[in-house]
Amino acid sequence: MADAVFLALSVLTIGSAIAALEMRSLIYGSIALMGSLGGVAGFFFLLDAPFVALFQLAVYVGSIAVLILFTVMLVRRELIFKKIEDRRRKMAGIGLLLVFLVSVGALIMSSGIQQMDSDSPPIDFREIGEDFLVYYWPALVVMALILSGAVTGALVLARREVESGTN
Amino acid sequence: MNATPLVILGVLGVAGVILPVLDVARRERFTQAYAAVALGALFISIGYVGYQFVSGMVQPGAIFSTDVLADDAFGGLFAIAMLIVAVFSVTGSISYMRDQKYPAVYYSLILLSAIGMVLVAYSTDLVMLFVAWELMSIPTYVLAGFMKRNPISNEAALKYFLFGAMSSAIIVYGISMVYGLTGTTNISEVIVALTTLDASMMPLAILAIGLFVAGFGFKMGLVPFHMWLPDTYEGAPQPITALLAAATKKAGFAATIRIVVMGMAALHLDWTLALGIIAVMTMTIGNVAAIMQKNLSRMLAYSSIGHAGYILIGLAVAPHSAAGLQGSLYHVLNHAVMKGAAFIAISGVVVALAVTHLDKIRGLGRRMPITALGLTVSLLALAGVPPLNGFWSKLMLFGAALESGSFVWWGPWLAIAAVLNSALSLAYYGWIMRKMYFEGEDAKRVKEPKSVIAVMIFSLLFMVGLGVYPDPVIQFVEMATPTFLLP
Amino acid sequence: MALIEFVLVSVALLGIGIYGLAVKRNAIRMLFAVEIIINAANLNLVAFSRYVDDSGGQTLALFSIAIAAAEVAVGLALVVVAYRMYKDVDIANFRSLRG
Amino acid sequence: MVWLVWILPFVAALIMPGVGKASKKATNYVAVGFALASALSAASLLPMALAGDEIHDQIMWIEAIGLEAGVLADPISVIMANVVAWISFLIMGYSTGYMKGDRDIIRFWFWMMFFIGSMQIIVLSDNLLQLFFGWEGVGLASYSLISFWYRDKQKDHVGQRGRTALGLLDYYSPTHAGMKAFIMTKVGDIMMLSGMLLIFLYAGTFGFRELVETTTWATQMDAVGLLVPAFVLLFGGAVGKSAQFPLNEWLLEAMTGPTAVSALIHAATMVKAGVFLVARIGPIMFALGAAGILGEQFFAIVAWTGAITALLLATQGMTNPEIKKVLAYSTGSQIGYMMMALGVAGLSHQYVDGYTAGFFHLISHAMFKASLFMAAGSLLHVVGSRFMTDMGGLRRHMKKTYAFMWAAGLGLMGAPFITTGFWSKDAIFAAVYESGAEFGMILYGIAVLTAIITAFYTTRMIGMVFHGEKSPHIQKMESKGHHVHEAHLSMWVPYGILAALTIILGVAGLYIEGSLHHLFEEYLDHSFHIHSEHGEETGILGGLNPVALVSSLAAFGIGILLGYVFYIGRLVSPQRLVSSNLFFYAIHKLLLNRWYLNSIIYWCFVVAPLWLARGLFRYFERTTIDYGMNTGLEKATRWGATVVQGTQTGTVQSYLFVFGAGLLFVVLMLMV
Amino acid sequence: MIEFGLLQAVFLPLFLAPVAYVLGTRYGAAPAMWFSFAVLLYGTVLVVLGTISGYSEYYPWTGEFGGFGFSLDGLSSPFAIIIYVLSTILVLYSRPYMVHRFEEMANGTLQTSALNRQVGLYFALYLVFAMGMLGTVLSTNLIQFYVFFEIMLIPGFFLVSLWGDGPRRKIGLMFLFWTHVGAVVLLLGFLMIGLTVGSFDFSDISESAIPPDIVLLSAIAISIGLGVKLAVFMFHIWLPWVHGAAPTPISALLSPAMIGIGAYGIFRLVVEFLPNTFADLAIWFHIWGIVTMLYGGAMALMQDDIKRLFAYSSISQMGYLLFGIGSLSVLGMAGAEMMYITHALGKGLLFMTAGILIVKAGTRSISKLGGLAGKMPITAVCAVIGALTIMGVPPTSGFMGEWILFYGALETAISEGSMVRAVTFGLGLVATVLTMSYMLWMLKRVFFGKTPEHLEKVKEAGWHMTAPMMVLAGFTIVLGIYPDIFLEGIIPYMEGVLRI
Repeated sequence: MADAVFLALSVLTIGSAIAALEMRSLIYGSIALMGSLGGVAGFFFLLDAPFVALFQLAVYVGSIAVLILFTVMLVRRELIFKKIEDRRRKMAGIGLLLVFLVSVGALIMSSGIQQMDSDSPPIDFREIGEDFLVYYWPALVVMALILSGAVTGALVLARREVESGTN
Repeated sequence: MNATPLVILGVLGVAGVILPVLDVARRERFTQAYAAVALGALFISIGYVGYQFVSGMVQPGAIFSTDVLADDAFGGLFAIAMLIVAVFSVTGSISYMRDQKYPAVYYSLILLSAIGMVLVAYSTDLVMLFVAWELMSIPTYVLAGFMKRNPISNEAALKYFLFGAMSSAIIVYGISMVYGLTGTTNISEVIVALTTLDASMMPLAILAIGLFVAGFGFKMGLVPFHMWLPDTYEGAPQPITALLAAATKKAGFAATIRIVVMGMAALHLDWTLALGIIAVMTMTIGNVAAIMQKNLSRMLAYSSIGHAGYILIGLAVAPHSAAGLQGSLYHVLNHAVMKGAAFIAISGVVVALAVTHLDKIRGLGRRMPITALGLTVSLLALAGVPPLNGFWSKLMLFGAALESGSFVWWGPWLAIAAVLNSALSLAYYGWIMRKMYFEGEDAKRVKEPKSVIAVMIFSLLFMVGLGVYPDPVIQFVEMATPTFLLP
Repeated sequence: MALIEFVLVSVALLGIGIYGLAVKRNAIRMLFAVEIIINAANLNLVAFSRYVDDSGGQTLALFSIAIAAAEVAVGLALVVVAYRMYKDVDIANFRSLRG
Repeated sequence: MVWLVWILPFVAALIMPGVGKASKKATNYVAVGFALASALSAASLLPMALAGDEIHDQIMWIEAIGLEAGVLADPISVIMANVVAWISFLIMGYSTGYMKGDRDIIRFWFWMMFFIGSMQIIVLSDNLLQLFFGWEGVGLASYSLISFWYRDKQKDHVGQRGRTALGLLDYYSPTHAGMKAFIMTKVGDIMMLSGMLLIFLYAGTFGFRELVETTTWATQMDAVGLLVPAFVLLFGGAVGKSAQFPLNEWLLEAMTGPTAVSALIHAATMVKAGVFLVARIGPIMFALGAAGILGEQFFAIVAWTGAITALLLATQGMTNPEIKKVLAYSTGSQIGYMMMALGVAGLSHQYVDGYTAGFFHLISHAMFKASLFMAAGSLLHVVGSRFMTDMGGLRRHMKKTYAFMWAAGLGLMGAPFITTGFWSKDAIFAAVYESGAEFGMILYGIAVLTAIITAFYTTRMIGMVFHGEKSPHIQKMESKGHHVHEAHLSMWVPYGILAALTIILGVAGLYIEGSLHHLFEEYLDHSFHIHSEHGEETGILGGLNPVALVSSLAAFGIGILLGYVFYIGRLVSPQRLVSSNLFFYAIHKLLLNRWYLNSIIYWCFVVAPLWLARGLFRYFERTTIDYGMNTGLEKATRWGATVVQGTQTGTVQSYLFVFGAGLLFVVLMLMV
Repeated sequence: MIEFGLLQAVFLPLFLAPVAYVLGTRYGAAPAMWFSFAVLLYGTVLVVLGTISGYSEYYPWTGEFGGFGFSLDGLSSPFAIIIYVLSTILVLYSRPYMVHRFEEMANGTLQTSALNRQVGLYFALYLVFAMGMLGTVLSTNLIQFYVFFEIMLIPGFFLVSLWGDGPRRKIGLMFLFWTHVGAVVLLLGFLMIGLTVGSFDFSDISESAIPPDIVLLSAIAISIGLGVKLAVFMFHIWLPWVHGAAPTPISALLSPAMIGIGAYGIFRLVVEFLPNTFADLAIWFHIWGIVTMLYGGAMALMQDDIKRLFAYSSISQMGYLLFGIGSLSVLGMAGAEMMYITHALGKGLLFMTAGILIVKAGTRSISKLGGLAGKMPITAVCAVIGALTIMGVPPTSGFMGEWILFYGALETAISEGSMVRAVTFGLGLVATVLTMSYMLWMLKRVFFGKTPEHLEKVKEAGWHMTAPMMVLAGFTIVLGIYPDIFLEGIIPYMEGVLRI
């Protein structure tokens, strides 16, 4: 059962990741990306991390992907459906991909990770909360700064200038 | 006790958050005030770090605490270097940003980025390090593209962003590997766990190290992860380039030393040759590419790559020579000031003359004497000409490479390559000087931005003063250098 | 399900992401690729977190997701700016900086 | 007093610019006065020296190496010093007339005094190093004086314009000549220097007296076979300075200098220095024979060099049309005689014979050659040309000069019984004949042959100048209103004195030679412990070797007869003789072209090295060094930069591709 | 001895350089010149006094690399004295030459203020340059040595690039680049020694034993590094250009004083500190020296530019120095040092001559000169004395250097029974003839012969230019007659170095 789900999720995630990159239309591409991100969320469920999974769904699928979608819709139509590719570059990219997969795959397969397994109970998400507040609290503060900085920065950048600047 | 990073976090964080708020609150634009606030915060931070050092409350070397942050001399050294550069950047921006929009956000982002850098150096936990890394990076993406109407700036920012995003993902990937192998994210625990790592897990550990090298190497500008760097440095506003070249790059080294070098040592890997090869590649490509550049920023960007190579020498020979890491840290500090000063000088040129092309800075020595002098001295310092500060750190690095010759055959070759590169670099630095002083004899003097002059004077004092009498800094560096006594 | 299966999926995603970044010319599609890589890393983290039985992995995954959001925001802003200037998002045309 | 002899000329030289600034005329008095003072102080040493005593005075010089400077006034040096000083004094007097009105008179006096001072250093120095100072000083002064007329006017050149030998112009400007003289003598000098250094290496001293005190150094040097080479190298210096074969060629071009300078060079200083050096070191070498170290090779080399030079230059003197060059050839030839005498002295058991002969010839030669040169200078002054073909028939106009020239010329020819030249030459013949050396007879033959030639060319010179018809040149001059007349008093008096002395001393020649012989015998015995076998020579003519006497007389007779036939009596036209016969033509051309020696030297040591240097410069320095290492390196770096820049395409995809590949690369590198 | 005497001698010029600049800018050439002259004169006096009392000073500096100090011993004091004497008198010479040069560069449209600014800058750079050279030879620490070694480079670069002739900017860069390459290679050698010994102080290094493999490598690195400075054969790439292009007072300082510092370095660093290796390497120095001698001389024969001729002559003379060093005997090495002194005097004179020709005759091409002896007698006399010094003709100091040098070479050749050394000795003598040839030929072409028409109006230079020459000319003759002034110190030192 779980294996079948895993298989399905794998196909969904990887397939839609490829689709996101390769589909002609950017809109469909972003939808495919959502699928891929959702698939990862599914993996999280499989891994007994519902908190992260929900966070993933909320933040990624819910906001990021939608943000992307809106951005896509901002740009001109012909851009959305235009897909310019450089064949040589694509071949080189596929080559790189294959080499990467083969070598890193072999690396991983040859390592002792194959024997790693766990039968411990899933982690309670309250532990995560405790981590955040006790151990990682400076990181949390920093996180907040990142978000504020990113938001102000993105706002400043994206804001349309009414009057013409001096630059 | 980890008071210092937290104080910095607090001071700069508050200032960084308040600035945009102030901007909203005050309708009239008063750029200098924002800069003053930012400078104030930075000075307080520097003062605090310095005070901690002077009062001896800092633990020497790089320590490994069970907390996410450690208050050690290693971090302190980087903090000082980075904060100085941040001060340069802010000061240099005063004139640069005079007619630009959103100065408050601009300064706030510099402050936030500064926090990130400092915390990267202080981090003793991978998660903290990653988060700090991102705090450092994300504002700089914005800053690099801050000149919204300038396509160059935007292009630079986009390239930077794409690389940055990719490398931060790769860093996370690397962290995940390490975490998977050790079950912890605290660096000290990671290292302890790595020392007893099962042999079958070795490939994964290597993969993780490789990912870290790539991820951090992007920031450091190591070949082959350097390709964004010239483009971004050229396109970004020069004060930001100063920040990128002189500070964020150093954060990469801080992270590498804390994680990669320690981790590699823990893994008993023979990693030195790999780093040595990267070092030679980096400095050679950086210096060779710099030779024919026509754009001042771009030339210095390549030189920056070259310098990353020098610093990496220290890392490469770290296990064999005590002077290696010392030299690296020393060069980090020096390079921060030298490159920072150089880019701020260029920003002054841009403000006053709006040019960066080499052919157009003819006669700069007459047009902007102080800026030109500052640039000249910093170039000479970069070239390692005594008695400027750059000489001493290069000396230690080359010495370390030679010293390692008794353990590894390639040590002297590393030194020779470095030395020849160093000589080669003088060719293009000399080219800049030639353009500034020996051409355009009839140039007339123009007004130089006061803020740039201030930076120039400070850096001149720093470079010459600590070049003539380097002992305090050497002692400082010795204190800050981590040892290989693993926890 | 062994850990390795998750790791392999993650590696595959990582590879696809790198491929996307190295091949695609559309800035937005490159953002997709970045997201895919981050997700690969997150998957890895959570999987390891499950198998080493520690909460740290999940914590980092959460941080990572949040940061990805911030990054994407900035990235999209940059793309928008670029689009305004060039009326185009083909990044291969952004090559005035080179040499 | 001894020091004064050489210090005074230097003082004069040093004050000369100052005096000259005050008054140009005063320089004449200063020069002559100081020369006289120097001569007087030299003369004051004579009684001491003739009594066989010596003064050896030393002061510390280079303390770091332990070298002392000093003067050594022994008989030989005192006599030499007197010859130099007095002849110089006369030449200085002559110069006041000869150089009258020259705008560079100060420079002239400066170098003349410097010349004399340097020569006196050579003569009076007690060690080789100090001698070398004088040695080089002489070279320097000769350089400056030969190229005195540095403006290279055409009248100051020597040689026939446009004539070439082996493709090289035989026409030299004063500056060229000076350079040639300096460099050629320098070749000798460095040989001498290395000889000196070799001796110093073993002996630890440069001092002449110190070298005689012990023989251990010589034994050591002999053991490694360096003794003779060292002395030969020393002799190399003499070869250079005295213009011996093969370094003889500079002497001819040295004729570009003012004639007073030529006189000084040929009679008193410079070329005599070489002879003096051999006289200085010869006894040292010979004395080593007592310690069982034989230096016969050295003496043989000296003798043969002298002989070859004597013949070589004498033959060339027969054909040259320039009066000063003829005299120059004659000088070289006569110096060859002296060398030969000093050489064969060492080959025989009776060292003192040859020694005396050589030295005596030096003295007599100094007198008549100075006289001849000064007379020739007067002729030049009067005629305004250095070519004998431009003179002719002058005997009626310049009676005094004619007479003096004959007197001195007879001295050169060795006119029997009445000239010093006869006695000294005869002594040389005798020494060569009696030496009993291997090939001694060949040497003797050369000597006699040379004597014939000498007599011939001297007659030829006088005949061409004073006899026969006036040349077109003089006729032209006279038609322009110039009148050929006797030279000024200040000029003819000095050479008159010397010509007279040649005859006067010649009459008493045998006695002088005898006392000189006696003096040197004692001197060599006393200073070098060289004993000579006493015996037969008692009567007036008893001391003379009959064979030598006869051959000497015969040589004089044949030579002067031939000369008379061709040039005084003008019975046979020499031109016709030469063009009549291919053999004579070839010989004439060979001699006129100086046996092609000069050309060969130029080809080998001037043209070829210059060619080589040019080749190196063009094809190595310009290409490999300049282009290869500057431009080439620059280009290579630029090329590298272009390549690296080429990778920086500006396309971010490529960058990211490289990033990915780099990631793999790093991982794999770490794995290995 | 005045307290901190050498410290003052070295650093006063540096600290007073801005004053010279201000004086020049505000008040014109004369005050700046006299000020620089006074500063350097004071330094010279201090150095001379220090030499008499055999003086040294030490100050704390860095922990890692040791202290710094200044020391005058038999080796360094002749160098120091010559450097400062030359620097001092060339100040006087500089003024007319440089004013001429400034005017020439401005095509006669030079305003007084611009002139003054350049004058000020010139003297400031000049002082730093002089100070760098002195500091190098007085150093007592490897790193300090290197620091000063580089310091003299920077003002040199500016001086050449600002006021040189021809493609001066390019040549300035070439100068900077090549000498820097040499310097960094040198630095490698220093580091090897210093790290092995654990100290960079001369006193420590001379007392410690260093492993032979390191010694060999570092000796080679140091020799190559200094070889570039000395401009020995194959490393002379930069010298003809730089000496040809530099403003003549600087050429007159570069060529005699600066490049010879390479020889000082070899003495101090290789001969003194690595004696055993040096003994092995000496023959190569010897051969290298002879090749340089001959090559430089041959190239000098081919030059038409008078300054380039002197430049090649300098290369050849540096060959003599190396030759002497390679002779591995007391007198040979003493001769080499003596050659430095005499070359400094002689070449200084010759370069000043070239400067006068440039200023007065307006050309530096030998083929355009001729017959100037009568027009400028003092210059001609000084040039001849300079040439004689280079040729090694007594009574100039050249002879005193040369015979000692060759004696040393001969001594070693004989005592080792080495055929190679004997041959090099012979070739060395040939080189002296070569030297003589190109010098005399140069004199002939410049000062003798016919005067071209365009030179009819040439006049003797003013006393600013001739007086320094006369001083040097007097010096060389005094030294030629009484060399003990320097030999007294040099020979005991060399004996000490070779442990005889």
